[in-house]
Amino acid sequence: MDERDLDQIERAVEAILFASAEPLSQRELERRLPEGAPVKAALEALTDRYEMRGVNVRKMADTYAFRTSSDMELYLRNETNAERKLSRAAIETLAIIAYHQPTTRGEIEEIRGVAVSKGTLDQLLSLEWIRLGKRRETPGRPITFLTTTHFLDHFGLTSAKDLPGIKELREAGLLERSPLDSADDEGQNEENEFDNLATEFDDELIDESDV
Amino acid sequence: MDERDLDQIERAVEAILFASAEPLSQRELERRLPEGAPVKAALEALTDRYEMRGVNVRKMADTYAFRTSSDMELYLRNETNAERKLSRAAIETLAIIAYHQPTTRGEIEEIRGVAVSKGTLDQLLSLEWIRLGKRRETPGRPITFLTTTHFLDHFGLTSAKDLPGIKELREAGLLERSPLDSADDEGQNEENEFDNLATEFDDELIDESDV
Amino acid sequence: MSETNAPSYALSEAQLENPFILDIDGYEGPLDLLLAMARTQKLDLREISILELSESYLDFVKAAKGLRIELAADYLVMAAWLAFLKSRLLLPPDPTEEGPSADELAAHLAFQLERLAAMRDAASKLMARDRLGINFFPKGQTEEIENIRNVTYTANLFDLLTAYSRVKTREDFVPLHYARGPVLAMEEALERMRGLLGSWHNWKDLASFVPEEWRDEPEKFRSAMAANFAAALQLVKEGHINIEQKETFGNISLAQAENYG
Repeated sequence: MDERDLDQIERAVEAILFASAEPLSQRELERRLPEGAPVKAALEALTDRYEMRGVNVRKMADTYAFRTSSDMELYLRNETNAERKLSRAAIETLAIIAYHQPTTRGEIEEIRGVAVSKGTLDQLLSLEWIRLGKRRETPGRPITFLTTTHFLDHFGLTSAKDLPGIKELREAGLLERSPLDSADDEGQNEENEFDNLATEFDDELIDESDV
Repeated sequence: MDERDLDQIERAVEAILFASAEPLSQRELERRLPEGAPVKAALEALTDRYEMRGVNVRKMADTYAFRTSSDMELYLRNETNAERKLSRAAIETLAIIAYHQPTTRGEIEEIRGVAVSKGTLDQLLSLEWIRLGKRRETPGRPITFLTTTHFLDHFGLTSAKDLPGIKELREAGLLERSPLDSADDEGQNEENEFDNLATEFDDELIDESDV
Repeated sequence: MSETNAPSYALSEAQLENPFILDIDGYEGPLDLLLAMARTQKLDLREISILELSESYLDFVKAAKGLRIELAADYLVMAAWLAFLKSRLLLPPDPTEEGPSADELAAHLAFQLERLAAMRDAASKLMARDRLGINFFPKGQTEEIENIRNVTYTANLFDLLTAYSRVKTREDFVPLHYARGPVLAMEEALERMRGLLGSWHNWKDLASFVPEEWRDEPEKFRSAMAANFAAALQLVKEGHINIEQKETFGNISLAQAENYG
């Protein structure tokens, strides 16, 4: 590879990444550069070059973007966006999707033990932190949810494998489905059964309180 | 001045300029940094550091901002090329202009027998194959159209006078290729076609007499 | 799972009086409430007693009932399920019964609680990370990255010439159009004849209706005759005139119908 060539492509990648607010993939970069340009090598060189600077090249999934270095936070308070407060339900739902992806609404409800309101998923979708995946080939063919590159970008993650504590959770078996989890398997029947149980129990309680 | 101090302030200025939505003055930078921070020196160091990069620190009036280097402009444009055949209306309009120039929209419509859409003329103008000529000193003072040098280049002509005449076109067999003329050797078809023409024309006459 | 004499977890008088305890709005469903109870029972979720937990939950629900606090259905569903589990845990296992054993059900509940706790923990770790727009930032001012779609329109000299010859060929037919021009349209003749209605009463030759300017050339005359004849037929059909031809190829005469007017 020509030394000067790489230098020029590195400068070009630098310019393109600098200009863009959105992370760009290697493929997108390649499309903007002469065919056969050493984009991967340029990205690596650039990442190294900026490692100790006030801005760094961050990798999110297969995309790259310049972001200010984390230790610069104190100088950047002025830039902080008014943050939309996320509900506890939204945060937990996001975490469940992140750690269990691809996962279904039924599984999220199973884990949280409570129905997921439509607003919660809508909020996460509109933040572009989650996206819809393929339908799962189980009864009812439920849609799955996945996190996005935006999610990785927002939380400063390179990939979903870097999620905090994910390795330990996996080793503890907490990311696996238990055979007794009922989500997506027998939704309708189960509900009826529980409804009946609840009614019975209600009657029982009323009897007791009457005594 | 402490070497490490300058380095840290340079990184901070780098991050602040990067994250800022608008160019910042030295004074504004100073306001965001610890008192007495060597902002001027940091700006100079930063300007030098980025001088040969894909992005530069540019000074505008008394403000500073990162801007992509001017020679990087071509990489910030993503061009995709597609070839498309010129529409029949466009090529006919172009041909009429070429043979009859300078000619007006009214004349083109008279020759083609249908209205010429503005889009067609706009397209030819944007291709730089035709240009606007003088207005004709007739009622309405219509603008005239001419072909351009670009047109000659594209079609490999030395001058518009080089365009073959009708006689030559006929001799070259081009006129015979016309669908309307193709029936010369097939009597029956010819008649039918003529009948259709006559009917069309009749309709036209009736329309006119209605007016 | 057989600690039948374990100290029962019950809400104290003070707790019952404290509205916070029964403020189920603070809980994200029954599993969340169970998790909160388990936490007060043991720090390590793997050591909690499901039986004890079930009793606590049932006490809680009973207390809520006593205070006439309406509980959401899912809390009651959980209470029903825990009452069922509790009875199964207390009875010796029935070998003929199918499905998961009481111990398996209890273990699953413990797993659910641990998993929920783990996800809670993960969520707070996630939110504690440096975040874009809060702790680190994208480029504040982005430059236009243009996407330009260049469509090159192609045409060669051949296209140009065929197009022109196509146009010119069409033009060549124009004289042909005019050759067909001197045709008196039936509509025109009809209109003219209508204008004459009421102005003549006796039989009149069809030829006399042909306008002056259509008489000179035989071709034009023929056309005008045909148009007038067609117009006359239309007027007959409408009942305005009568038409008569005494012999084959003889003259055709028109007379206004008697009832006209």
